[in-house]
Amino acid sequence: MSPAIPRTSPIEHLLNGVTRVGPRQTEVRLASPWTDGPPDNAALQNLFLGDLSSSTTKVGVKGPRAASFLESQGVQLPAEVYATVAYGVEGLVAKLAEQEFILETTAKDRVFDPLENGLSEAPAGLLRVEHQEATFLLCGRRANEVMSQVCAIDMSQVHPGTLVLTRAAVTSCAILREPWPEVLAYRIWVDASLAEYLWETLSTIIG
Amino acid sequence: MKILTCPVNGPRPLQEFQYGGELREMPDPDQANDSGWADYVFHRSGEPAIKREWWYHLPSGIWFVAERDNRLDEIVRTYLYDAKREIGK
Amino acid sequence: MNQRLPPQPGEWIDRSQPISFRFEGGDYQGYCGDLISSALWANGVHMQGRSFKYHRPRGIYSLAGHDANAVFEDETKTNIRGDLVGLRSGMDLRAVNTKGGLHHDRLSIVDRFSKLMPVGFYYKAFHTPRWLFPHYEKQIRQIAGLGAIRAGQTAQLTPKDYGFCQVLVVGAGPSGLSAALAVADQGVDVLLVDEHAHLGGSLTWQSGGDEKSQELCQELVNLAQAHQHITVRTKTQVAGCYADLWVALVDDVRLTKLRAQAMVVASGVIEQPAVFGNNDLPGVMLASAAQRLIHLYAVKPWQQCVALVANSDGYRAVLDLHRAGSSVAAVVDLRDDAGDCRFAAQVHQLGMRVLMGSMIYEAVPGAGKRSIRGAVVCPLGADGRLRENQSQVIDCDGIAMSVGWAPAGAPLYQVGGKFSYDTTVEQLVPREMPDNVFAAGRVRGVFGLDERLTDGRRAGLEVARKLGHGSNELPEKISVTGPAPSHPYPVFRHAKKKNFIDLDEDLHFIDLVNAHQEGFDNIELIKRYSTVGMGPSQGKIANMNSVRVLARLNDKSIDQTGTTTSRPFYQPVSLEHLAGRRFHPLRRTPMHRWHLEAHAEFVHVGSWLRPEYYAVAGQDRETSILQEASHVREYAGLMDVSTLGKIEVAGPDAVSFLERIYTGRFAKQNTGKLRYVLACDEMGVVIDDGIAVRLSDNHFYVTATTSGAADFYREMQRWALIWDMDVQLVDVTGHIAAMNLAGPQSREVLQKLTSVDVSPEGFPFLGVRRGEVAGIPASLMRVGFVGELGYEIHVPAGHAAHVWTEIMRAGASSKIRPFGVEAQRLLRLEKGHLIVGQDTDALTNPYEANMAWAVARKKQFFVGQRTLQVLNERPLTRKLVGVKMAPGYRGPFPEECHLIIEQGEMIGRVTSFAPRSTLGYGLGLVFVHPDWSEAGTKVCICVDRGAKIEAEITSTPFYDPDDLRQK
Amino acid sequence: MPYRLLRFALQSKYSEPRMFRSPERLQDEYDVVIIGGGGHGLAAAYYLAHEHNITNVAVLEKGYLGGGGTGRNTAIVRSNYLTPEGARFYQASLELFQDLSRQLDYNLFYSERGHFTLAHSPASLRTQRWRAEVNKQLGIDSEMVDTAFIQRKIPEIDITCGGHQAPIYGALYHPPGAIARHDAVAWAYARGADQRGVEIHQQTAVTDIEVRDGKVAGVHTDKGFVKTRKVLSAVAGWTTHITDMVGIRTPLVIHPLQAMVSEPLKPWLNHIVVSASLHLYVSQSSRGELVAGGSLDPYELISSRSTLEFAEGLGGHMLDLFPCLGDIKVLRQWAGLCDMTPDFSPVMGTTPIGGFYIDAGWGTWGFKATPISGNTMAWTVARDQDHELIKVFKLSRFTDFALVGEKGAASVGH
Repeated sequence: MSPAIPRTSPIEHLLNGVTRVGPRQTEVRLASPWTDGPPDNAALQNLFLGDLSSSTTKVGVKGPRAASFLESQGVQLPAEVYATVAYGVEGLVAKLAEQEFILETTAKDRVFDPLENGLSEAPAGLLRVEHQEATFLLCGRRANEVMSQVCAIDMSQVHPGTLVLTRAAVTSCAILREPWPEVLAYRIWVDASLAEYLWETLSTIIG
Repeated sequence: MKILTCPVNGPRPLQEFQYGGELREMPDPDQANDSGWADYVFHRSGEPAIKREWWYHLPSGIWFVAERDNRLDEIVRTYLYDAKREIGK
Repeated sequence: MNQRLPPQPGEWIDRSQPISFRFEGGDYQGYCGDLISSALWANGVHMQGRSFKYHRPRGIYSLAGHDANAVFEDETKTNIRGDLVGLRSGMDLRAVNTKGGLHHDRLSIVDRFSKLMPVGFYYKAFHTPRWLFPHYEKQIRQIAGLGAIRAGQTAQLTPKDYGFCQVLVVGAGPSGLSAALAVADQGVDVLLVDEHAHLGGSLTWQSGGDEKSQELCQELVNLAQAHQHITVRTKTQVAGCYADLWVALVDDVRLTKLRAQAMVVASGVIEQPAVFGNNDLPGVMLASAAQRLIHLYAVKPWQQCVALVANSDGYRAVLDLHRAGSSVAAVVDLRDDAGDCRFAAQVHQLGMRVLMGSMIYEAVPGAGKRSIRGAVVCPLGADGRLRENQSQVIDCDGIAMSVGWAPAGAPLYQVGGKFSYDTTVEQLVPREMPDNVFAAGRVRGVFGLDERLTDGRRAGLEVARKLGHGSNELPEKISVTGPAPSHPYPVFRHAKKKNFIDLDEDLHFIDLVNAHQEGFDNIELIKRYSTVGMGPSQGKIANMNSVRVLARLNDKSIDQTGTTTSRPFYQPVSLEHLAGRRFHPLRRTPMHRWHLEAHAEFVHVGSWLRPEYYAVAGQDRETSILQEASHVREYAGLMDVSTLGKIEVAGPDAVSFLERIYTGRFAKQNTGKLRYVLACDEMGVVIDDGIAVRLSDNHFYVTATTSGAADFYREMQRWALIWDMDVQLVDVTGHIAAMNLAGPQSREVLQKLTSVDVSPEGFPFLGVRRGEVAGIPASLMRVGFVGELGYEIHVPAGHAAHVWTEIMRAGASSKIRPFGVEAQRLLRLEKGHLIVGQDTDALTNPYEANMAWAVARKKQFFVGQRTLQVLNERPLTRKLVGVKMAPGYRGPFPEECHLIIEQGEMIGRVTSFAPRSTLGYGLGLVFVHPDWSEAGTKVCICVDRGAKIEAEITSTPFYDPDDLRQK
Repeated sequence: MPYRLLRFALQSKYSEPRMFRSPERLQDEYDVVIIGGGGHGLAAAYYLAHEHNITNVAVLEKGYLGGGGTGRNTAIVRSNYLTPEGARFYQASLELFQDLSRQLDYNLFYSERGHFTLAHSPASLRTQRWRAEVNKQLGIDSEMVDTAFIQRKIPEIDITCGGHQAPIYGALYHPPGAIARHDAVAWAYARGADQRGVEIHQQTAVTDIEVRDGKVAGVHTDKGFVKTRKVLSAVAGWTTHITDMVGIRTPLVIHPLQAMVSEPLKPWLNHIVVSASLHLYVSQSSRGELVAGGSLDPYELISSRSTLEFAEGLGGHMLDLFPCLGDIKVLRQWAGLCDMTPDFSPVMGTTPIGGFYIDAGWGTWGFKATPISGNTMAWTVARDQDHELIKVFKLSRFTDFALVGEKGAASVGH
């Protein structure tokens, strides 16, 4: 059962402004170090780092019955490992392994509640997986310049909508190239305990 | 940096991986005598050759097997471990 | 004296941007685009540095980045290479490695005593008497070394990055340009890199006044720069090539780690010097250096020079010098016949004096060897020897040497390419290469301009085809032809004067002969003994001649003699470039912020930051720690244990899996109960411990130690595969935060925040409950690590800070306090609980650790079991037991890892110790020989400064032996 | 200027003799064949001839003298080991080293610099104290020092290590810690052995070892067969190659160990600095170069290739420790092979095969053991019985579950 109290972003204390990012309406919180107040669209198009951690929630489902369970809940699933499909208003479902999925959506979406209910009964072959990663958003046409300083993968070659499990600044994370036509954007999932480190690193690079 | 191909994640730079040592078949603990058991625990195969090794992809947490020439540092092939298949290889 | 020439076509200097700079106290002018060395030469400064060993004056030699004697320093940087670094406004430079400045270098006297210092002399002196060596070494160290570090400086973070390309073309000369264009025309993306500021390679400085070639150069450069499939990087060196074409590109700002799919190496050749007397003095330089001065920097090399040649490039250089107004007093050609060479023909037409079959015996030094004033020239006899008796002196202030080339083959060597010697060109050429690497142009012995263009195009098409583009029709590979651009042996003995092979290391011909005589007769040994090629330029203009010399000494071919391996880096790379931004990942718990505000002192545990204790103003560390501990004993304390490893184990095989992983049993463990778990490796060594919670029949939740968690989880995953078990494993360490609420008051505190029945009956010791705490779904566990009533509360990381603050608020009335790692270590010590990794070492087995109780006897299998069976047969050699000081003991206390000594024998070691405990006396754990492990035994601990103190072995726990308080 | 140099000035012709001859061909039989012309093999040959009067000895080297670990290590000598067995052994080696230049009349530039092993955590402080305490008991000069002491001795060091990682808590200080000119050690032993009649055969590879009824009978080489009853294998990284010839199983795994060297600098670093958690050890050679190495490469490999990751990592850690070195440049990187054992201790002495002696498991600590391993192995080969100092290092300890506790000091072994 997702609690009423909102999650605290692991980088709460580093944030100030709240803005809405380009094409989507998700609340994205900005880092203070390198911008004051919401950036205009030009800034978004150029280069921009935002935090979605407190405005999104995730849940994972793992086990032989994971797929059937989710489908029974009306969740449409991606076919390939690391592929993603849209979910809810502005969420997504990613396939992490043959028997493992992760769902992310914005907090105000309550679509998880029925899922959680189903999972809380902990039926055999079904394991609810806690997911508390931070979610960052790196976008703008110069995003790849930043990527090329932290990640050994050529992100420009990655198919939009595909999840890449790799390392950024020697830290394991999952990077999703958003399938947005409006702007080049990467969604970065990183372990909550490393969120502050990665955020600070990316911010310094952006300068 | 060398490229290693994870059976699931595809070709990746070596720094995304952790080496897990050579694949070794454990003798039946009840059958093995002490020195036989010690041989399994401590001794390793000798000459440079193409060996079956454990490798772990850190970001995704996947163990797999790489057949690698440990003299030329050339990876012959990589595949996911299958207990049933590996036995007696 | 100003030697700047009127504007030259295609010059690299920008005359609209004059630059003032200082050198050795003098003020000078140069231009943007100048190298430091070219600017100095333009100002008539020929002596630019002193040599490494003899402190002989040195000037420009290659002007191609291989001059290790024109090295400078300023206030912020050292070892600045004059022919690598561009001139910058305001530079205030000094030559490195002088005593008293470049002009009055007191160490120049060393040159006079060189006979005392033959090759390897330092292996044969200074070591007797032994006590004198440190004194000698001090002096030797002072004399050795180039620049001095700048202690005040702080390293910058550089923007190191990753790069990707389909084809990397190394070198933007005619071959490289032609190769790049050929590839790009097939629609393949090319990265074209060149170490120089401008494209064109040798065409930019080796024109010989040939307009056609210069037009061609411009044309190629324009095409390349305009091409949509070509990216150009200038002033970028290929510092090293590594496995799978992982290439280190280095420019002024950054190191780029480039992944290329294929590579064309058109890196050209490096001109090699001739070896004759005083061939090192300012004024003697490679012809290519003189040509670079003229064409790139518009500097007139000399007033009048002698050109020593053995190839057509030499005659071309003569024409360049002539045009630049450096009159050529004579052309000395080592060969008897210049062959069919149009440049030679032009030289003859100009009526210049040409001495065929001759050699320069020595350069005549000017005052202080700071310049030269002539060249002694001798004819060569049929035997190839100098006819010194027929020598003549030709006045000149410069000597240009053009006697041969060596491939700039570093990239090819580093990718595993093999070279062999080709006598048609008298040069090493690549023979074998990886199938995605290609060579073109002079690096493979192809010298003619048209041939290089064709060869480049061929290489381009080959690489394109390799990547599946273009046709299979390939132009035929050009085979190298003569006349040889290199002389097979441009090395001549000199009876008295030094004739240098390696200017970096001040090695002259006789040094190699002597080293060989002493048995260092293969290339690797002679290199190590004489240090040839070990200097800052890594032998780029020394190795080839040394190989030629050694081959002669051994009467072997060049191939039989072999070359030394070419290791990274091509040019020296700064630590700043290598380091980049220096990533240091740090893991923080969700309560980190709270800890900061509560004045926590943090300690690094693995990659985690943990509160060691919470500082109290005006109170020392030890007191604060003791207070935190006592507080837990009396009231309540809250500790952040989020860093513990947390692993979910679910599935039909969960029980049997855990039974194989841990030493204990789980089949009979009840749902909703937790157990202590201990894990060993196959050597029977204790590697980790924690608790296992049974959530349902097939679902467990286990914890692991903070620093061991990652490895332990990985091993679990592997064993699950090997044993082919039906279990799901999930590492939720970072996703779930945990806190330990402990102390007599903890029940009251928790009560206020949860609907879970926390009564002793409703929630007994070792019980586990699910429920909400402060509105957040949580797992609650009754644990006893610190020996008091206590609850471990596990909640989702994103809500942990909230829960933590709520507990602190609810606990205010119960005087709750946070406690850190140190207090916990004390509390557990009082309970006699060991810490894996502190009270155990890399060989400790459970029996030694007094943990036999945790090892299930009757059990089918667990990791380490078979080894433990063997060890269990053996008598114990050590045992972990408690130790305590007499109450009221005053005096020095043992520290952790102090030894227990009996009759001079080391019979034990303190593994944990607390001088102050909540029990009022010092206590700890020790490993001790079994004979001394009986409770009540008095042992003698050797503390700092050798003092011996007495302590008493005792049973554990020290505190609450019957475990009543945690129940 | 010592008088010894005058002779060079006085002689008209350079009269220095060959340091080691290169014999035309192998003889039919030798009393002892030593495989490996590195420091260990040559030292063993020297002591066989010098102390045991066994001179009919051939050293077979497939490459050139000192071309393996001897010429690739970072030349550090110390004896502050964790276990009494280890510390005694290396102390004996250090004492031989201290007088070796004189004994071999060859200046090995043995330079006592003082050796710091930095501790970056309370845990590693404990381990260092453990070592210090054991060392003191054995009369080895070794003690714990605080950060103030470190800062005083090495003013350029940044105790906070840049502030983004664990700082320096203190260090184990070992005043006798030294560096030496590594190649010269091999050459000096080679000359000493040669002078005493030992034959050194370079470019001679062993292709097989003849064993009859459990005893060594001879050695096959690419230059023919030679009879011998005693074979000493001193080939470090190539040991598994040799042991397979006689069918002996070992616990050895081979990892490359990389190092790099900077441009020559005026003297500033007068100590040897080792940091396990920064994977770094560095000293300044008498030529002025900074010689630095890191931790073992992370996977098994019997090849001495270089990697960029190593240079990047070491560069970063150098600057974490010495922020003032930003513009200092690296000239060259290289690698050597380390034959690692599970307990970080060597494998030495007699083996189940009669007349086959092993000197291996040198991991990252081979150079500093050169004199004592040569000395004790010579003793062992001469008497066909394990020398007291090396009994604990017998290969059989891995079948008797009797490992040496050196790994307890789980720090870089340099």
